[in-house]
Amino acid sequence: MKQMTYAEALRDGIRLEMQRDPHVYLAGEDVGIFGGCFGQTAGLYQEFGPERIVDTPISETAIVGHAVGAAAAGLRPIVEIMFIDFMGVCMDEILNQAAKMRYMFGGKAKVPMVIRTPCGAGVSAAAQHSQSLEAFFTHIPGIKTVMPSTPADAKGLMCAAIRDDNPVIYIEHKMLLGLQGDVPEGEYVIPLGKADIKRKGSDVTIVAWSAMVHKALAAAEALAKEGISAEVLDPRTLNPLDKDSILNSVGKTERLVIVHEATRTGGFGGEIAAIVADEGFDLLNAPIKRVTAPDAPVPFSPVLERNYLPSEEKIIKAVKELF
Amino acid sequence: MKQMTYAEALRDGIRLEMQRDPHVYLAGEDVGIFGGCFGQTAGLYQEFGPERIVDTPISETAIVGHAVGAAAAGLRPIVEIMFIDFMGVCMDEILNQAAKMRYMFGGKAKVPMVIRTPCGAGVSAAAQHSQSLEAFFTHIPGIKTVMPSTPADAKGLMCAAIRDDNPVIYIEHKMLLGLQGDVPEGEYVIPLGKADIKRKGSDVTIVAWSAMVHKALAAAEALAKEGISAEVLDPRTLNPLDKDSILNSVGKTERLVIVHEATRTGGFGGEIAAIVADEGFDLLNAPIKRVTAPDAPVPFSPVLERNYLPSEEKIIKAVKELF
Amino acid sequence: MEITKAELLSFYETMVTIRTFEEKAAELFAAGKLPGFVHLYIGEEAVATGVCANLTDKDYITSTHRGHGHLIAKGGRIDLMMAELFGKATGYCKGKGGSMHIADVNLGILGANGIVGAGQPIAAGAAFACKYKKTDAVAVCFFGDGASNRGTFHESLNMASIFKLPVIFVCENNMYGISNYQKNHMNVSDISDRAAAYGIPGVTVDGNDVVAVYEAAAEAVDRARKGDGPSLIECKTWRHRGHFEGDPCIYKDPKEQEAWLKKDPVLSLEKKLTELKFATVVELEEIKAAVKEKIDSAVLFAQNSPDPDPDDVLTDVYAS
Amino acid sequence: MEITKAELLSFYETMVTIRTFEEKAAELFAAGKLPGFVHLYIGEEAVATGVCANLTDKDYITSTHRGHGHLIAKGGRIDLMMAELFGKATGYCKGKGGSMHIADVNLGILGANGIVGAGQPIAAGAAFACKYKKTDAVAVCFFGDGASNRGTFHESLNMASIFKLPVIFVCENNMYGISNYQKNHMNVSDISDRAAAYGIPGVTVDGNDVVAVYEAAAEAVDRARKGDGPSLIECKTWRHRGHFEGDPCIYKDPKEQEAWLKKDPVLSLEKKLTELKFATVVELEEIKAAVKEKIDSAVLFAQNSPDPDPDDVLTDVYAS
Ligand SMILES: Cc1ncc(C[n+]2csc(CCOP(=O)(O)OP(=O)(O)O)c2C)c(N)n1
Ligand SMILES: Cc1ncc(C[n+]2csc(CCOP(=O)(O)OP(=O)(O)O)c2C)c(N)n1
Ligand SMILES: [Mg+2]
Ligand SMILES: [Mg+2]
Repeated sequence: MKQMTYAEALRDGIRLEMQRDPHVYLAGEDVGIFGGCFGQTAGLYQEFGPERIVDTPISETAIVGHAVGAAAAGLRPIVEIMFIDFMGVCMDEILNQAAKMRYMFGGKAKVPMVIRTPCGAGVSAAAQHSQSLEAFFTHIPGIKTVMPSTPADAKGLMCAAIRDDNPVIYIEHKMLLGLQGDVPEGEYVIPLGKADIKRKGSDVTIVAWSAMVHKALAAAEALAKEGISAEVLDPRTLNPLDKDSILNSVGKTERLVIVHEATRTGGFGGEIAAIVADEGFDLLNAPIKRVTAPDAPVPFSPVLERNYLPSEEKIIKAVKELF
Repeated sequence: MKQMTYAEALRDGIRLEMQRDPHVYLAGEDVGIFGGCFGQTAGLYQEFGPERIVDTPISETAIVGHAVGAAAAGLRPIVEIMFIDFMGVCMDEILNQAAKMRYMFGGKAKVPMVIRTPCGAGVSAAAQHSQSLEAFFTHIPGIKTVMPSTPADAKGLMCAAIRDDNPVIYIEHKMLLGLQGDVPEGEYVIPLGKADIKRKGSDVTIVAWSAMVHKALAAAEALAKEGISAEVLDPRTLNPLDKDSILNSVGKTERLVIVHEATRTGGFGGEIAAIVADEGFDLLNAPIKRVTAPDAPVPFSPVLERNYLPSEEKIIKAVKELF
Repeated sequence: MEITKAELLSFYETMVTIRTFEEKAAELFAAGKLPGFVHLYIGEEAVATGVCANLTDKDYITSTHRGHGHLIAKGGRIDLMMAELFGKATGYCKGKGGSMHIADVNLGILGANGIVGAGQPIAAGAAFACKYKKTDAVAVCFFGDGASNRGTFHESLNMASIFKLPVIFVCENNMYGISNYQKNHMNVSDISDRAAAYGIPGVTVDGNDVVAVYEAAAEAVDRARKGDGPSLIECKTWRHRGHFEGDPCIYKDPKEQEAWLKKDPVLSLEKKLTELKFATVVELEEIKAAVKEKIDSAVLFAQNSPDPDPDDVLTDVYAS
Repeated sequence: MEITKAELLSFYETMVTIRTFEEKAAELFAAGKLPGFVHLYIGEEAVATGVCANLTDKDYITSTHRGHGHLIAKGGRIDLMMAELFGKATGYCKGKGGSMHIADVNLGILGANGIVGAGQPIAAGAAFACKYKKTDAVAVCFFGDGASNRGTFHESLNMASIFKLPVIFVCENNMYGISNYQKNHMNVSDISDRAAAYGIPGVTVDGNDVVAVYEAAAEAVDRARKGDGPSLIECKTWRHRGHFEGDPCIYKDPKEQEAWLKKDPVLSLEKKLTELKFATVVELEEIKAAVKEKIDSAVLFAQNSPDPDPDDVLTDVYAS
């Protein structure tokens, strides 16, 4: 174990996989000397050189599109989209090329590629640099979606994403990049599709991912003081989704609160609620609550942004409504 | 009342609004002489001329982007994207420009524009020409999403969409374009956000939209023969969503089945299920079922496509599971 | 560079194969035997043929919605193609893709594509892989005049130029994007002029002259193999039929259509072959007959093949 | 065309206003008083100033992430801008937008934009509206060298050309897209060369010479107003500071930075004004002092303004 930040941990994962497999390379805007907008790739250029750490023009369509071609032709690209907000620019390449190539070709192609991209609000970056858009990708069959919440998960899921033979969207939350934590050294791979119980509890299940895991944990801590024992379940990957762990937890607690930073309507919380309202209906003892951002773009002013984001208080309030 | 096809009806809506307001124009690929890939715009070029019926290059990004600028500068563009599958190409213009301009500018801009686009499978058009992608748009605050199921609705909602001061995605199902029905003549505007009960019933609520309304109606007919009275509720617009009508219906029937053609995970059915599992939890007497396409791209072969799509039989089966 | 008799005859066979395949597809579609959309390549055979004659199985191509010709020229198997048009389990894509998505990755065919312009960055990426792996393989991207107005064109040519990728962008300028005449969708008459915006060579050739296409492609492929980067080749040509089968083509000037029909690339090559005495009319007929037999047996293969298992809908979404 | 004393002095005042606004923003950001990202325009003032001097309130502009200069030159109110940088309720966007989204639709300012290259089609659309309504208004699109590699550039210039839209594409080539040097992100040295791909005029000017910019823009605006369609103007310039405040700029060659600092557009104009005897050093100091006062009072206004009501989060999502 070693203390690392989340950014260091995901970089450690990239570095190890690049050392292990010469077909892995990283391309994106300002990933080289500049080291990425939040320093995520700092030092990699020095270690691997310009052939494997590739600065691209501002051409997201070509960045993702080229990765599809390179992957189909035998490489394992990692590409960075500087902010998840820009994924709309290259959405066709994700939706119609990366995701569907294998299926359309009758299983006769492999598209192993990772798109790394930071999400999330909290730094007054306003409406076009703060979004949480994971729900777009979970609605695209053929794509996997990974959202780590801790440094250890960031590393283990990065290694798994790079080794996966499918297109994987790896979403790193910008407010977590500086988070410190214990990270296993050397090879460390967390299989995609395994949830992690971040805190055990018996009265209510809180499903949360990415930065929201930490708000859920804080809420659980506060709730414990009031005698409510909350289990915090982090799915870690939304696709594949560890449905069984969620249903098991709800089977125990009989209550479910889902927390995500994305806007409410059409967020992935709806999918989880729908699964439980179908397959776990008989387990439930209370309505399913969602704590999310409201249906509005992310505002700039810190005063507004604070009110916009899900908070410990909002989670506590939602949990209490179930008792 | 006049008998018209769905395509004629939506065109009638466009024509009336263009006659009424000189600021309304239509732009897109092959919308002029060619009359649109499915003939939706046939004749408009002859009536309104090249200044108002504008053939564009194959440049979806510029088509939608230009509409944002034209709308902000006082026009009311209708643009066609030839297949909804191509919306990924212009997603940034929808997600970050059209949807957010008003909010980011503190309410000081108006972006009245309609993006018309056909969705849906059923003609062996395969993975890149058959999708149902409404869930992308319902997850974008600032956008409205309209999905008519009948000729009359196609007209009334088209007029409402054009008159709306916000960006509206108007999704026309390609299997419905030839559907005949009674359509009110002259001015006819259906307010966005009002569901329509397409069939009254008392034992189960089936929420379905677009082409699925007709499969739901067929299923309801068959179920009636077996003594199950199904109410078929067509929300008609997914955003704004007529939540109250859904909750009222479920309050009456105590059972809910949601049917959509989009792939299951992350589809808008999840949102409806989540709303009911929260606000209507106490009304429910059974799990909430979804009948949807599976999590796969749309296959080409008719044999596969038939098995891929939700059907009357699958709806009947889902309903029966609730009794 | 002198084209040999053997080469010319092989071009001819390829072009006739494409032509016959497409005529058969038209016939089958009209008879209601093929599901979905069908976009035919008739009239443009010289482009795919002349370009692909420079490629080996190690090289890549990306194709378009109008892809049958590219696939045949790159060595695709016509029985598997025909079965795919029918949506059969034995088809290239097991019936999942259809006409617009046929691929053979082992032959370097990265697929027909239903999204106009989508092949451009994919070809750049395949070329990136060729270069990264230090092979001398190249990638060819086929696309239309209409596609040259998409943002992907700009981003891909720029990226290919910057990275000196071994990729050849082949614009099949048939003067229409569906109903939109070139003059109405761009203000340049030679699309090859757009190469200058990326600092790469651009050339325009008669796309109905297979030798002209072959020679221009040879130069560009050679350049790419040597590590000198990408090129743009514009091939001026004409589609004889509607945009898709069923399109009555009301937007086309019949006089222009007539003039172009006279420039039919297959007939021109026949003329050349007989003039050069590389083949007699009878020999050409023999080639055509042999091709026809191959196509007919591909149709038989397709028709006798089973439909996919309906439950196969759920396989091949992910690699495991 | 002879530039008058009054015009030159007005250019000077605008440029000094931009410079002073930006220096104040840098200071406030360093002091932790401004939330979010701040991208400064220092060194590029001559571009916005020279271009916008040709526009009226009826004309439109689209701006970028580096937008303060464009907004000021187009007549934006600095008090409302400054309040927006602070995220206050009195700001242009009521605190919802911040530096990257300031707009004033009534002045034809269709917003700064956080998406590189997104303004290009929007400007084409505004120009479409100008033409559709048969006014003689025009639209100007400001964007960077980096943005000229985006697909939006290609699609917008092509569309503008086809439709003969009254739009002027102004490329502010400061030789970097964040850390990516122009030579590494494109293989042409003059971005104006890309105009030929669309059959429209393209010209390169010294972007640090406000008169050169003014004159090139005057010609393009005139052309657009007359109905002769779009133009591309490349203005070569340099950003003095990091990409955003806080960027240590390790990727820049200090010698090149030094050389460009000598070509400071504000200093050059001062020199010209004094050489032409249009103003004395003292008079220029007076202008600067007056500007400084205006900026200071804008800061005071901003600082004394209330924060937005937290519940305002939910307003302005839809027009009703
Ligand atoms: C992004 C996108 N936009 C529009 C279409 C619809 N469409 C299919 S083919 C076509 C015309 C393409 O023209 P061109 O590139 O010249 O190729 P051609 O058909 O002439 O071979 C269009 C508009 C599409 N498939 N993809
Ligand atoms: C589509 C998109 N890609 C990437 C970014 C991140 N980004 C912001 S500014 C910038 C550089 C822009 O360079 P240029 O267009 O030359 O403008 P400059 O900053 O030099 O004024 C980048 C890459 C973005 N905002 N939008
Ligand atoms: Mg064409
Ligand atoms: Mg720049």
